Amino acid sequence: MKRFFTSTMLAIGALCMMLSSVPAQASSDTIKVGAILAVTGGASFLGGPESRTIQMQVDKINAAGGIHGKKIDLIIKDSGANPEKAISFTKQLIEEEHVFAILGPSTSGETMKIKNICEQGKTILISCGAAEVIVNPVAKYVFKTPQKDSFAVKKIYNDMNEKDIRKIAVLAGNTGFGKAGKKQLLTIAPEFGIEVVAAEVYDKKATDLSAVVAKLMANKDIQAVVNWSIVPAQAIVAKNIRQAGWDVPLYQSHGFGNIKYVEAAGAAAEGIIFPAGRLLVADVLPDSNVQKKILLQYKHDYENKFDDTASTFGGHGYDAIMILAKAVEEVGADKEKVRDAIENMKNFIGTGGVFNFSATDHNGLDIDSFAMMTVKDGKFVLY
Amino acid sequence: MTRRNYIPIMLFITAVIGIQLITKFTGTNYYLTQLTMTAYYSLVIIGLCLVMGYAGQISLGHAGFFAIGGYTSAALTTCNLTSLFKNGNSLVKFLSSQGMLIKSQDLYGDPVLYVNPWLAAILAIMLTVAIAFLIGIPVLKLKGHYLAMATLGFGIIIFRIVLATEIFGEADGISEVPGFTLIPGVSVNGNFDNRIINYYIACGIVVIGIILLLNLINSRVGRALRAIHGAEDAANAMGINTSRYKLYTFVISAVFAAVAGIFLTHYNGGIGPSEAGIMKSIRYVAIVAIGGMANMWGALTMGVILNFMSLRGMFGSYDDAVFGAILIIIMLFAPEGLLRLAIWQKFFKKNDSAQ
Amino acid sequence: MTAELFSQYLFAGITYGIIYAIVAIGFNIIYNTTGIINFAQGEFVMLGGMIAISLNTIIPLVPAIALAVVITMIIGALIEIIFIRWLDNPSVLRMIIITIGLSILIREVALHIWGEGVRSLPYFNGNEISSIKILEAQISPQVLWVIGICGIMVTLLSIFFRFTSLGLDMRACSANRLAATLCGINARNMVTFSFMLSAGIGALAGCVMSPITYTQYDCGTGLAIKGFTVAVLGGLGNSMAAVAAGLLLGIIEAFSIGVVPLAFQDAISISILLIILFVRPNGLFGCNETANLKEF
Amino acid sequence: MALLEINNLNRSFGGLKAVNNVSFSVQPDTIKAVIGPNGAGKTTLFNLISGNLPADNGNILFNSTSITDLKPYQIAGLGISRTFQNIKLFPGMTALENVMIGRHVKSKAGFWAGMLNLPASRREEKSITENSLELLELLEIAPFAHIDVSNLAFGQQRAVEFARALASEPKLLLLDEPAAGLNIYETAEIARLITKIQKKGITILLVEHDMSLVMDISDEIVVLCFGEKIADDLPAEIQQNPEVIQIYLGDDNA
Repeated sequence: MKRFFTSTMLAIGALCMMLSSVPAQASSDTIKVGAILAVTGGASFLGGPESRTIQMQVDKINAAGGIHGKKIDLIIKDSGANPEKAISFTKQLIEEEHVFAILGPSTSGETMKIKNICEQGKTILISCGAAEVIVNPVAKYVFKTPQKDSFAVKKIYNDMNEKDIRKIAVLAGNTGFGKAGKKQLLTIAPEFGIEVVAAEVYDKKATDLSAVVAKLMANKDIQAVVNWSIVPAQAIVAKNIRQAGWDVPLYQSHGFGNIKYVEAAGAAAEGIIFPAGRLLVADVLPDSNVQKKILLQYKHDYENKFDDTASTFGGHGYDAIMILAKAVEEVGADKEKVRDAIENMKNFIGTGGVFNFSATDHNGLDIDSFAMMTVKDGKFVLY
Repeated sequence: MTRRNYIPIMLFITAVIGIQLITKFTGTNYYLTQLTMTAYYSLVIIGLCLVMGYAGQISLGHAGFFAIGGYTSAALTTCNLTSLFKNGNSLVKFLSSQGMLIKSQDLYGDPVLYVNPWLAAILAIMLTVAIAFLIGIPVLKLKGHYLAMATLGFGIIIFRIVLATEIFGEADGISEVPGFTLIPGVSVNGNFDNRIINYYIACGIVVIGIILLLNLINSRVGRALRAIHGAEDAANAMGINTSRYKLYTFVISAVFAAVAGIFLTHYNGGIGPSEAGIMKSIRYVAIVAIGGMANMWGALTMGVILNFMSLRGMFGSYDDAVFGAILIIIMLFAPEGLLRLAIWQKFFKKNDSAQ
Repeated sequence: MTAELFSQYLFAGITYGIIYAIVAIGFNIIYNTTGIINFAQGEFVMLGGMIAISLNTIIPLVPAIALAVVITMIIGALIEIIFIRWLDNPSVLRMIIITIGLSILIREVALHIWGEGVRSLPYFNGNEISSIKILEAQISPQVLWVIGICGIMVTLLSIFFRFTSLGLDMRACSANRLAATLCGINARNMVTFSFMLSAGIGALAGCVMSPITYTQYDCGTGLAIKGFTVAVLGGLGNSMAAVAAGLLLGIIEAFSIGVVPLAFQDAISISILLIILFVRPNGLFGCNETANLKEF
Repeated sequence: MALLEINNLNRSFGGLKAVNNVSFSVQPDTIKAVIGPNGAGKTTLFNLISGNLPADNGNILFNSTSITDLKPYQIAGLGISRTFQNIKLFPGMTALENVMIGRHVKSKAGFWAGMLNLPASRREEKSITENSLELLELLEIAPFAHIDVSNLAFGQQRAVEFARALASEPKLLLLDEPAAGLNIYETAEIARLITKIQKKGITILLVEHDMSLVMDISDEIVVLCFGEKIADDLPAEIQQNPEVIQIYLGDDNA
């Protein structure tokens, strides 16, 4: 009995404390923006750079006096890549904080869980998740900034066709990114007359993949390997392939767009071919490129502010906040108008490419947002 | 005996209603969203409390049972049987004629035909019972670190399976799970306008769960369980079939976890692999330990407070770190559970001499 | 299966296996002196790797590794002194929960210190793509370093426990703590020392494997689970058996790739563990003494 | 017809033959004692009968049915109840609850009945409580019914263990050194108690060191030495048996 009363008192006390802390109502001179990102946990290599980038851009906008005098009030929630937390946070942001829009989440799995909630709550969601299902079929309030994985696949297969590669092996990490990529690779292959003779999925925490590489290598038909992953383990694939003395062409996905992975793979990264946004090669782009200025600016800002190199992942966060800011700047802080503005936005130059949204395309990027790149002397260069 | 149980339950129900009224009058009824989710997690926790506190077994794989419930129900209610129906699949036709399938439309107006959540839930529970029996028979023969490792291993296997199986959505999990219509007009789903009824559904299930468990603890079976915890061979010599009692307790708590999984999945409209992860299992064990092993109310209270704070993102990026720290501090300074602390100190000398 | 593929699998298996074995030995050292399974063992491996990488930016490789091992040993000792030393006869369950808590805490602290990215030490010889041909298989020289250093470590440890007085004292504590205390051995210091030793071993393993596996803030958990699996497979407390069990598990994992999809690899090794636990709960090489089955 | 019949029972630990080819029987409504020096295998024998240890070979018949390969709880269910040499009560539970556990085999409410708190199980629970209180009364420890057993004195704990064993209404009661650690007054008390129990129609098999107690109350005595049976007779005869005397008093010429 005594035990029970102790617990009740404690519970009631704690709850009263929580319930009494009613959040401050949004004042009219700020725009509240929520962000649900996997800052920690299994997808922190995405959520980390994204949250830093978004915070940096918001600080920058606010320092410049905000949008039409309204400052952005950014609320970053760390979901740790847990869908249930993302769901809880979404409801919280929509109902409690009455946010204007939500940026993120970092992964496709989480985005798919909160897609319906945002539709119901009529809140703009600009996802940083990669999978195509996020915007296909199109949901009214849901947008995404990373390029479609089918474009990346097509870019790779185009290159293979040029080299007359017909039989390939596919490796993928067991994340949402790897899963979606593997599916696209398998479905699009016949269009290009390519046959996938082996497909394996490895754990995102894998530490050594020499056994699976040996298995693939034993199959003499394989003319090239495509490794679709966003996790550090993709550097291990490259290493193990080269160590085994196997000199097949190695293709990677746009998930390779972080110079840290190149550093990790070291000499083994040389010659890897992959499609990616032009952020990685910003320095060597011709001056005529429309993106060059913005890419250099972002890269410079990010690298000066944080002890970290800019990656395309952070770029997705950049695009998300900047698209929102642009729309608000155009039509003012009205949810419906801003949604329409984003849907009709044309020629927005972001880090991922040039966005041209439409009612049927809530991603807005075309296949040219990707450029084929390779690694030379430990640096990304255009292929 | 019984009256002693019902007073706290009445107080608990009063608190449940009280909180809803407070949120209503302060205009903060959005708190109910997290409280509803928390209530479902509490169901796992009180079930685990039975296993850990009363039967004296540890289970580091309870998230696995939660996932079995949630994933089975989600997979059955999201697979679209329309094409099978059109092709004249006799099983599908039969189920449909028995009212076990539900027709509706998805967001984009396409027809969907899915398994009735009731049927899905029953199948999920049956599957859980079967797996809990299968795994429980050998596992519960083990003790100490071996038991901990075996249950942890079970959790990892379930995690790996959901992460590598196509029908479970691999890393993405399962999305767009339909609501669970309990009776016409009352549905478990995450719609904003259904919040209050869902809060009461969740709390109602917890109340039922806790009544069942408290009854059990105060019954002949509960006494036998405590006897097993105290001195297993003596209990055996008194005619208690110790392995069967441990097994049944394990199965009951697995069912509690599965029920929580089923309902929370429908409420959230989806489930992801993180629900099956090791960290989740560890959290459940941690909360039971913090509340005090054989203290159902303590575990429930700590479960509500910690899960509520965690789901509201109060710890930010330090969620796991805070959890780890609480775990260590409680286990170092109050191994009997936080809520026993005051009482513990009072009887400190007595306990000391008894040991 | 060609001879080439066979030896390639074999070497992959040995690499996994020896790493698991080292983590398992770390478990065993602490288990023997205290009866505690230190679930934070994997974090020592991570700390060793991370500290060495950070130090290597200012000092050369060998001193960086040596210093990292020493620092990790100090951390190990501090953990024991702060969290474990003063507990009076804690229950197994309590210790499991405390060490799990420690593991979570260390990991989160590491995340906030080193961030979420991967890091690695440079290869000791050659670079990422250099390889040596042995028995038809192409393997990285670092694999030989891992096998060599771990092998030396195992040998030194067995000499230490068999022939040095400190080692004998520690064994006495594990056999009968009370009797050892009565013989004038300071059992508490022995426990602290076992934490240091096991932290040091973990850290060294973390350094030599870092070029192959990379080091990330959360790489410890997976290793701890595999290491514990191996320790149980070999029979808790038996370090030599752990080496055999580690190699066995590593090789089974490597060869299993030829049969089942890679995605189920972990599920398979854990299933093996469960089967062994059900059939031979004292491990593959354990004797039938039920004394090891500590109760809660 | 013997109530308990033990035929050629063997059990060894490693090379040590703890129970070596032992046979004897216990007649209904009698008190039989097993005596022997330390390490004679008395407790092992008890553990074999109650099923806590499996026998290597030989068999044990209870009421003419074999109980050799049964589990302890099954044997308890058939009507054999026991106490332990170093008292094994359930810590953290009251004296009453401990006795109620003893009533386990005489009641049947299962998991469903327990969870739903069915009227039948409530009635059962009530009768268990009453029955157990009566037993506490009988053993004169009713005042301590609601005290945690770990806070009771040694003699009281022993009485609780007795009550617990009796609660299952056994046909055969195995008492493992009931007088161990008791002073002479308490021992006399225990002796009185044992005869009282026997009068209620319960057969008793006991292991005991205290010779005066054994000689006082037993109807028959079995003597074990190094696992072997060396005598099985009436108390008066045992007192005269030269072999037994040699074991207990030692061989002066050795």
